[in-house]
This record gives sequence, C-alpha cells and structure tokens, in this order.
Amino acid sequence: MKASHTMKNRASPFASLLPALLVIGVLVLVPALGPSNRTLSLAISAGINIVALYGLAVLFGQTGILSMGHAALVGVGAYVAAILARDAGIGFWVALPLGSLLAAVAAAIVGVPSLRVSGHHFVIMTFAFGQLLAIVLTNGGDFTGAATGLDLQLPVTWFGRDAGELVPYYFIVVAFVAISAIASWAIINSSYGRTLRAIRENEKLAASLGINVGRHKIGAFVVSGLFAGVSGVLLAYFFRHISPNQFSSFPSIYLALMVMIGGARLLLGPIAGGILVSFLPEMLNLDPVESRILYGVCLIAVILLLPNGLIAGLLQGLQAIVKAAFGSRAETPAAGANNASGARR
Amino acid sequence: MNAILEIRGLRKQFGGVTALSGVDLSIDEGEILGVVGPNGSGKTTLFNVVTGVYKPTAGAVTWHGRDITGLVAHEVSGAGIAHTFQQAMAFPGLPVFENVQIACEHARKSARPYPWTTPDALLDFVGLSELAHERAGILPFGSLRLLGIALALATRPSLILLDEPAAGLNDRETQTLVGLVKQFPQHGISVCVIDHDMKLMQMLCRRLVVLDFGSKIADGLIHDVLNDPKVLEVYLGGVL
Amino acid sequence: MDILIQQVLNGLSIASVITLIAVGVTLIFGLTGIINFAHGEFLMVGSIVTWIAVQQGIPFLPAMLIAILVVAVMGFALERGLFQFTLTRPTNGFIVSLGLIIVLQHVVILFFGPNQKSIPRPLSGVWDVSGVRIASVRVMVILVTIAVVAMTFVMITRSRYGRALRAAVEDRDTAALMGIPVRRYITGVFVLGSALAGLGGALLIALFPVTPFTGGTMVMKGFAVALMGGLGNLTGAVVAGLILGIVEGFSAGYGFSEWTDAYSFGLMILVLLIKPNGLFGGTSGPKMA
Amino acid sequence: MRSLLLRGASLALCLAASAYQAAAQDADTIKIGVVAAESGAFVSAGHTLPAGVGLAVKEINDAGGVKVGDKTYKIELLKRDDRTDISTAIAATQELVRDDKVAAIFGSESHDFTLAMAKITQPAKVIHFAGNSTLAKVLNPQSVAPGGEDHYLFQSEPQEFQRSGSTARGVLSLLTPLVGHPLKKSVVIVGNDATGQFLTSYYVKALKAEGQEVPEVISYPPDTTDFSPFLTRAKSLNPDVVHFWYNGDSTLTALPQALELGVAPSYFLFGVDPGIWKERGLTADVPVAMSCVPICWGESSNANAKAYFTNYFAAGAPKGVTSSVSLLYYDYVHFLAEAWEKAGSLDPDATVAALETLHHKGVVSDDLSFNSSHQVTHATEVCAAAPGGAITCAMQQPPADAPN
Repeated sequence: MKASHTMKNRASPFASLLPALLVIGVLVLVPALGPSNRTLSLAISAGINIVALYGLAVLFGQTGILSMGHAALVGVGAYVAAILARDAGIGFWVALPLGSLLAAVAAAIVGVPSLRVSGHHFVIMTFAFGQLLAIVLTNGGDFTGAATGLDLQLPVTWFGRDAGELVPYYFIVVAFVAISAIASWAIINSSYGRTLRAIRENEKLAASLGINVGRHKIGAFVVSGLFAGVSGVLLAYFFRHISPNQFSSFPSIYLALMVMIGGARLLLGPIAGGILVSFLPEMLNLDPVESRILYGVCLIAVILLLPNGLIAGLLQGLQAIVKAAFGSRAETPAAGANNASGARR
Repeated sequence: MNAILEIRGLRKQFGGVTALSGVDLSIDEGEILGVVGPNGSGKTTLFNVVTGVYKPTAGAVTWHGRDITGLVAHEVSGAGIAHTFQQAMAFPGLPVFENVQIACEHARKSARPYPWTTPDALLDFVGLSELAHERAGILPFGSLRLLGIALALATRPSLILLDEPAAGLNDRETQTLVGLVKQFPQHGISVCVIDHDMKLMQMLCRRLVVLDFGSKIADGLIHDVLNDPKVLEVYLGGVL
Repeated sequence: MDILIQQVLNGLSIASVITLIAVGVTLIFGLTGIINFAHGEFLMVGSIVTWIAVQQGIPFLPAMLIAILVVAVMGFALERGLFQFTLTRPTNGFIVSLGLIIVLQHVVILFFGPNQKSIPRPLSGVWDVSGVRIASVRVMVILVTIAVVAMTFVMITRSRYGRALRAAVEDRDTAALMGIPVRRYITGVFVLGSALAGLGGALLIALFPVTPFTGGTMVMKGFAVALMGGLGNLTGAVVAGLILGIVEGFSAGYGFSEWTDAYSFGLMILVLLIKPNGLFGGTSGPKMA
Repeated sequence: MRSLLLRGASLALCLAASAYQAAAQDADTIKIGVVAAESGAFVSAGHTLPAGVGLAVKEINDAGGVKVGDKTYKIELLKRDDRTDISTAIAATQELVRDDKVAAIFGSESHDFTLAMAKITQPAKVIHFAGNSTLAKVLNPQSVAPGGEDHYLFQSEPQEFQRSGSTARGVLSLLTPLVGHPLKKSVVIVGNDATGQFLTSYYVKALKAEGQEVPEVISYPPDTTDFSPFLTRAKSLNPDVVHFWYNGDSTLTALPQALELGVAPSYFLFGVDPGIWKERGLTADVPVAMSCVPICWGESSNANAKAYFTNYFAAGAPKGVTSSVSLLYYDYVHFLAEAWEKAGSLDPDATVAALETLHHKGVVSDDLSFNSSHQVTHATEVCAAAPGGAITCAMQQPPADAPN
C-alpha cells in the first residue's frame, strides 16, 4: 500500500488546514440544526477537551512525549479561574490568559524531569504529578476549597450580553477550538514544529544539528500547558463547580486515549478523538451497564481496525480497510511505524 | 597552514578503562585529515568527545583559538563543527526534504558566503533530489549515508567530522562519496575522516594520524606514515 | 515499641500485595512490550472467580488454583485475540487495555452486581506476640508472595527459557534470527503474568473485600513499583515494592495520614529522577512515540 | 471476526452526527427526572437513586396519580445515567431541564455533580432534591429565600449537626452497656474526600459535646484497601471507641483488619447496615455499633422500614451497603406529590412554599419537614451488635441546636 503522507508533496501548507476549517465550519452550523440541549452540552464538554487535546497533540504527536498528567494542567487553569473569580473578582476573559500562563508554568515544572527520564518511566512520573496535584488540592484547606472544591459565580459576558447560556457558550468554545486548530496548524508547519518532530524522530541526530533538545522539550510542555490552561478556564465557567477528582489520574488517561484514538499527529486528530470518546456512549443507549461494555468493545475495535487513529484510517480510504486482510496485515509505513518492526507471523 | 582545531593532552576514562590517554591532534584549515586505528584504539571516543557527546576527563579542545572543551552536542554544532554518524541516522518518519529543511533551519549564522543554503541545493549536491518526498525511513543504506552528509552540510560548518563514512557502501557509492568530500575544502570546509579503511584514506587524505590503545603513534604525510615501522606493526598483515 | 514493630509488619504486608502485582506488571510490561493497563482488572477477575468458587462451597486453596487457571486462560485469549495485533505499536496496546478495563469491570457488574464481595478468611488465627498482632492470613500472603517471586526469578534468570526471553526483549529481530520463537515467548510471559494476577486476586480477596473497581487503584501502585525497580527486573520489583510498602506504612502510621499517597508518589518521582531507568535498571520497555 | 456493524459504527461516528431529541409531550403527565451513576465507579451508591424514586413513582401512579387542582396527573420518570462523569451529569440535567421540561430532579449521588447540576436547575426553577450532606455549604436561609440562588434546592439529609449529634449520642448510649465501662476516648477514622472532611468536622464536635476526648482524626486516601497502618496508629492512642466514617465499602474493608489488630474495645461503623452484617455472617469479639443513612434495612426499630425494603428489594435492586440511601429519595417523591396536591398547582414557587410548610408522614419518620435552610430534620437510627450476636436498634432524636 502506498504510504500516506502527513505533508502533501510540496502542496502549499494551507492544504492541510482546509479540512480542519471545513469541519469547524460544520461545527459552527450545529446549533442551527436544532440539536437537543443534551447534545449541545456534550458538544461543549467535548470542545473543552479538544482544546486541551491540541496541547497534548503538540507534546505527544509532534515531540513524542506522552504525558498522563495533562488533566492536572487543565485543573491548574480551572482552579486559577475559580480562585481569581472568588478572591479578585477577575472575570472570564481576563482569567483565560492568566489561567493559561500559570498552567504553562506548571507544565514546565512537570517537563523538567523529562530531560532525565524518558519513555514509560516518564509517563508514570507525569501520572504521579497528576495525583500529587489532586492531593494538594484536596488538602488545600479553604484556599483551594479542599475536597468539596470551588464554586464559580461570575457570569460570562460578551460585550455586555450574557454568554453563559448553552448556545452562546457553545460558540465561544468552538471559537477556541478553531483558534487551537489554527495555532497548532501554525506550529506543525513552522520551523518550531519541524524541530519538535526532529526530536521525536531522533534526539541524538537533532542535537548534532544544533537543536537544543532540552530547551525545546520544556518549550513543548509550556505550549501544551497554554492549551490546557485555556481548556481549564473554559471548563470552570461551564461546570461552575470544580473539585480535585475532576483532574486526577483517570481524566488524564482519558485525554491520552482521545488524542491517540483520533490520531495525535494530524490536525483533525484531536477533534475526531474528542468527538468519538464523548459521543460514542450516546450511540449505545441500551441498559447503562451493557452500553458501557459495548463502549469498551467499540474503543478496542476502532483502534485495532484503524491502528493509526481515526483520521489516518479515514485518509487511507474505506477500500483500504475492506481490502486489508485481517490476518497478515501489510506493514503500513505510515507516519509513526518507525520502531523495531514486530516479528512476522 | 594555521590549525583551526587543536586538541591538547586529551584523556577519557570510563571507570577503570582508559579510552584516550593524552592525545594531541590538530586540524589545519582546508585540509582533509585522516584518523585511523584498529577497533578499540579510541577513534570513536575521540569523535564523541569533540562532538560533545562525552565530556573529557582531562585535556583541552580549542576551536579557532577558543576553548570549546566540554561543550554539549548542539553547542559544538553551533560553533561550526558538524558530523555524520557511523550508523547513518536520519529522521525516518519525515520526508527526505523535511529532514534537510530542519537542518537548514538550524544552520549557524556564518559571515562567509555558503554554497548550499536551501534543501533543494543540498539534495542536488548529494544527488537525492528525486527521493525528496520519500519517507527517509525507507531509503536504501547508500542514500542514507548521502542524506547524512547533506544534513551535516546544512548546518554551514567550517569543519566536518566523518565517522566511517564509507562503511557498508559498494565501490560505486564510495566513489560518489569521495567525489563529494573532495569538494568540501574549496568551499572552506575542512574535513576529518575517522575510519579503519586504509584504501579510503589513500583516496581522500593528505595527512594521517594513527591511534592505538588510546594514544597517537603516528602523525604525518600519508606516504611517510604508511611506511612507519610502528604503524606496520599495529597493522601487521593490514593491506597497504 | 510494639507499635513500631506492628507498623513494620504492616508495611511488609502492604509490600507483599503490591510486589505481587508489580512482578506481573514488570514481566508483561518489561519483557513482552505489551502495555496492559488492565492488569488490575485481571487481578479483580481473579478475586471474583475465587469468590464464586468459595460461594459454591469450594475451599480456598482449590478456589485459588481455579482463579489462577481462569485468569491465565483469559490472558491467553486476550493476548491471542487482541494484544498480538498491537506489538508493532505498543501505544495501541495501551488503548486496547483501556477498553478492556471498562469491559471487564462492567461484565462483572452485569453478572455479579456492583456491590462489594468478600469471603471468610482462609486462616483466621491471630498470634499476639507481646502486643504485636500477627494475622496468619497476612503471613500466608507474604510467604506465598516470596515463594512465587522466587520461582519466577529462577525461571527468568536461570533457565534457558528465561535467558532467551530477556534476549527477545533486547532485540526481537536478532532473537528471532537466533531461532528463539519470540512469538511463543511473548504469549508465554503474558499468560504467566496473567496467572500471577489470578493468584494476586485470590490473595487479595483473602485479605480484603473486593469491588469491581478495586483493580484500578491497586494496579497504579504496581506500575509505579515495576518502573521504580526497573522494567523487567524482578529484584527491582521486590526491592521497590518493599520500599513503597514500608514508606506507605510509616507515612500512614506516623506522618500526616491524609498525605499518605503523596509520600509514595513523591518517593517515586525522586527515585526516577535519581535513577532514570529504575533502581536496578531494566529494559526501557516498548517504544512509546 | 470483524463484523461490519462495528466498522459501520466507528465510521458513522466520524461524521459527528448530532442526535435529535423528540420529546413526546403528553397532556396529563408530570415529568420528573433522576440523575445518578448507573455505571462507572459510583454505581454502588448511584443505583439506589433510580430504584428508590422509581418505586415511589410506581406507587403514586398505581394509586391513581397526583390530584393537582381539579386534574389528576400520572408521573413519568426519566432515568439518566451520569456514568460517574460530571460532563454526562451536566448534559443529562440540561436535557431534563430544557428538552424534557421536567418539574423536578432527584440526584446525584456525588456532591460535586449535584452542585454543578444546581447551577442549571435553580435558574430554571426546577425543584431539585439531593441527599448530599455537603449541600449545607450552599444552603442557608438567605440562599433558599425566594429570589435566592437555591430557592428550589432541597437537601434530603438532616443538617449535619443534628445527624452527628443524634448518631454520637446513640452510639455511646448503645455501646456503653455492652462494653461494661464508661467510654471516654474516641478516635475517628475517615476517608479524605469532600463528604469525609465535612462530616467529621461536625461529628467530632458532637462527640466532644457528649464529653468524649477525641485525640485525633485519622483520614485515609479514599481508595485505601490496606488499613493496618492507620489502625495501628489509632491503637497507639488506646481509644475506647474507634469510629469509622463514612463509606460503607471502605469501613467493611477496615473492620476485619481492626479486629485482627485488636485496636479498641468497641467500634462504630457509619453507613453499614445490619442487613449486610448478617448477610456476610460478620462477627466481632467486641461490641460494634452501626448506623444507616437514614435507617437500616437489615434490622430496624422503625415499623414501616420493613415494608418499604421488602418492596424495594422485590423491585430488583441488589442488597448492598448503600441500599438505605434510596430512602433519601423515596420519601421525597411522596413529599413532593403531597406538596403539589396542597399547592393545587405545579407552579414551582407555590410548590416550594408548600414544601417549606408541610409535615409529611414518610417511611423514615412520621414528621418529615424542611427547616429554614431547606434541610430535613429527622431522627437517626443506630444499632449495636453485642459480641457474637444480638443486634438491637434505637431511633435517636437530634439535639435542638448545634454545639458551639
């Protein structure tokens, strides 16, 4: 099978942005199609996740560093928003940059060990950071609202008009999804993005070409923190009540799942992963327990049928999927299959 | 000829093992220097110390008169010393064009005019233009070697260290490689070839340094060195 | 003084349960390159199988053997059916295992309900040695753990099978070239790791009541210990398990109790910072990117 | 092995179709919703909510429905699973409030979900019942007054100082005769989460009000399974009573370990039902007190409890530690129906006024009523098992006012 390229041959980089803009255009139309409030609410939650996923895509998709503490960074953004609202009366729009910056600082701190520790050892370390943050918040007394968490009263306004309702807030979230997509498209197609991919592909060679690998790794964490912080502020103003267990280990593992199942290296990956994991359960309305079983089975099915993630799978086209014999899968040298080739059957 | 890279009393110890025991070496501008020695002679350790992979136990490395001892890999590259890898590394998941593009984007600012400043120019020079959009991971071994050269050149070095550049190449590919390397000095790039293939050295180098068990046993014109009794003893039975 | 001894014993008992999980994790994670986050649910299934057997009147020991068998067969089926397709891309194995966590938890809920399950303690004797209370069931768990770890250790390091296995991990292709049936070894280790999870599950329900969700929280500590010790390194798993068990015991006993988990996670970060590949250095495990 | 269904499902999802919700509007039915964890980690607590509310709705409809003004309505119950995930809980609440236009919502079992849900139900004037004790942090006379932000929010669990007060009194009065000597020193062991932190702040005050010395509150990480270090620490304080709070599963995990270590001459297990004690054949060589939220199903001095739980289990709900939590919701469906009948209209404000004044005869107590902070007041049932045997239960009246 001819390998699919993540980058079109010499086509202008805009070609890869077009599909993302198209999908976002569709998302903007969704409220006009008269969806139920349940769907709208789930779409907002999915959108908030997608913003964070773009951060994780820069870190894992581009730089090759997997983190199981990303939800903790979202938590930093959320708690900054809640504490600023409570103690300083700072509203939504000012909390966004501040939450984002502080999450980026936290991300840099989580990133420093990545200079010494790599691979699975680092993944478990980010997992430990996530747990530590949840424990600190739980035992943080009145400042962090302890285990009960914090309420968030301030309204979201857009030029004076209340934007906290479902439909206006949906547009705000979709706007941030668009900004995230365009920002990460800019990163992917910039020399910065190429430098991150060099580090992902071969750290030693990258260093020999003059790339300060350490500084760029921390940079990738900071960028992922910026996205996570924005997602955290959006989340706090949507849930209106946040507590430590919303940001501990399993939420982080789910973010990693979403970015991988969507395709961490492709611009549409985070959107596909975020929507699939949020809306797949909606498709299965059997008895709650049975639908969870089917949900687990679907996750397994999707990743086994589309090993490069949803988007790459779609890119290869439906025929390829039908044609590929299940047993002796032809090794698809698509982006990513570069590690030691598995033993043949 | 003024020396651009000078190594004085370089020592490197790994626990009890002494890989380099006090090596002095200098590379002159515009020269293609050869460094040879049997396996375990300290060639690769010397290479790794100069390229910033290891920190030396003792000794100094000066570059254009500046002490660069102990610089890390990316600082060495920033100073203008590039190198290729023995196992011909590339960014396998990325297209060949993007591989070279990355290297160009990290080229150091150098006052002197430089012949290859764009990925296309470099790919033409090494003859990989038509493979530009293939994933580097699927290139044949010979092409990977050439890509390694292109990547090193892209950083606009004024000294390039080649680690067993012809290993695994057939004769035709070796000729191509020699043809390329011979052009470097005209563009202000000095070369240091580290290998144990005497035939290659005779094709490329004017001056030869011979290492054995971590110390320098010969340094001079290639013709004289090849008739030096000490060298013969080390390479007893070596094909001359 | 007896309180101190008691806390040390408590730490030993915690260590033995965590170590048993960590040995299973370090085997599978380190030596087969499969990232199985559902190892905790394998453990839970072992507990549930033991509970079902005991409900049918089967004494604890045969019930434990049944649990080991059932989970081993389950491991074989899942490796053949699912995990073998993710060998070339381990991160997909991670996603498959996440799906498995949800499936296994909710299948157990579907058939046996969400509530806590417990069995009467197989050994109810408690010795009182000058104030220090030693529960016979905990001593059993510690002894079984030591026996199992020792047996696995011998098998992995001394036997031909073990050496070939460790070669297979270093470089699958080279090992295959040397005639090592890599495919069969990976399945073998996965089944061995699953059997250990079945045993761990049986011992777990002998000590504590189990819910369908107990596996999830236990396994994270197992991963932490496996990585702290060094992936694929059994000595590492045992030593790291001991350290974590003692630290957890003393932080809960003497430190600020609400920060107990913070001590163990903090310790793990520290160890990995000092020894990036784990205390005893292990394989770097499956490639992540 | 690859079925086309799965491949079709995975591809269909990629088109991100939005689900349409056709709400069938029916003239003479009132819709009420319940949001609870019917799957995911909190299912053991969550499944009791739809079971309790469902039973009450069935009883009301079987008895002919609710007479409001001159019309009689049947109640339609909409059950929504929050999958132990706050996003799903919020989406379900938006659906019930905005799409289905329910008159009231019951749920959910976890406090932070409830607080987030209240931000949707209250502005929409939807009457919201929840059995989370931590609601007391937001409920006060001002916030529940008309126009207040929680005017339509009701806490179906007693005010914590009342419950803690009656529990402390009940535990000490039942255990003292069984232990044989006065109990002076208590140690509390509690899960370190929202409910745990909140409850113990009141319970410790209640114990001190009963003259107990409380040297330490030992809080453990919520998912702990091996309690031996915490228990040994408690033992080192040589208490007369060790009080386990609040999660039944954790407490039943800890008790056997405490008995092994011989931590104290007597124990109190909050949230553990004598029914589970008997079903699991648990025994202890020392007196053990138990209390249930709000009353016990295994053994109870409350007359109507037996009838309720027979129906409850007959309807298919599994017997568990948290089965009695269903009563925090069952009684209040009937209470709400009575309020509608008294108010003679479904108008939210009229209904709230009726709820605030009514005294409802429920299963938990014959005189259920809400105080000025929309919190219910009723006695708590505490039982005690003598070593190796008989379990006696007694209702304890709450103290009049909060200890200082």
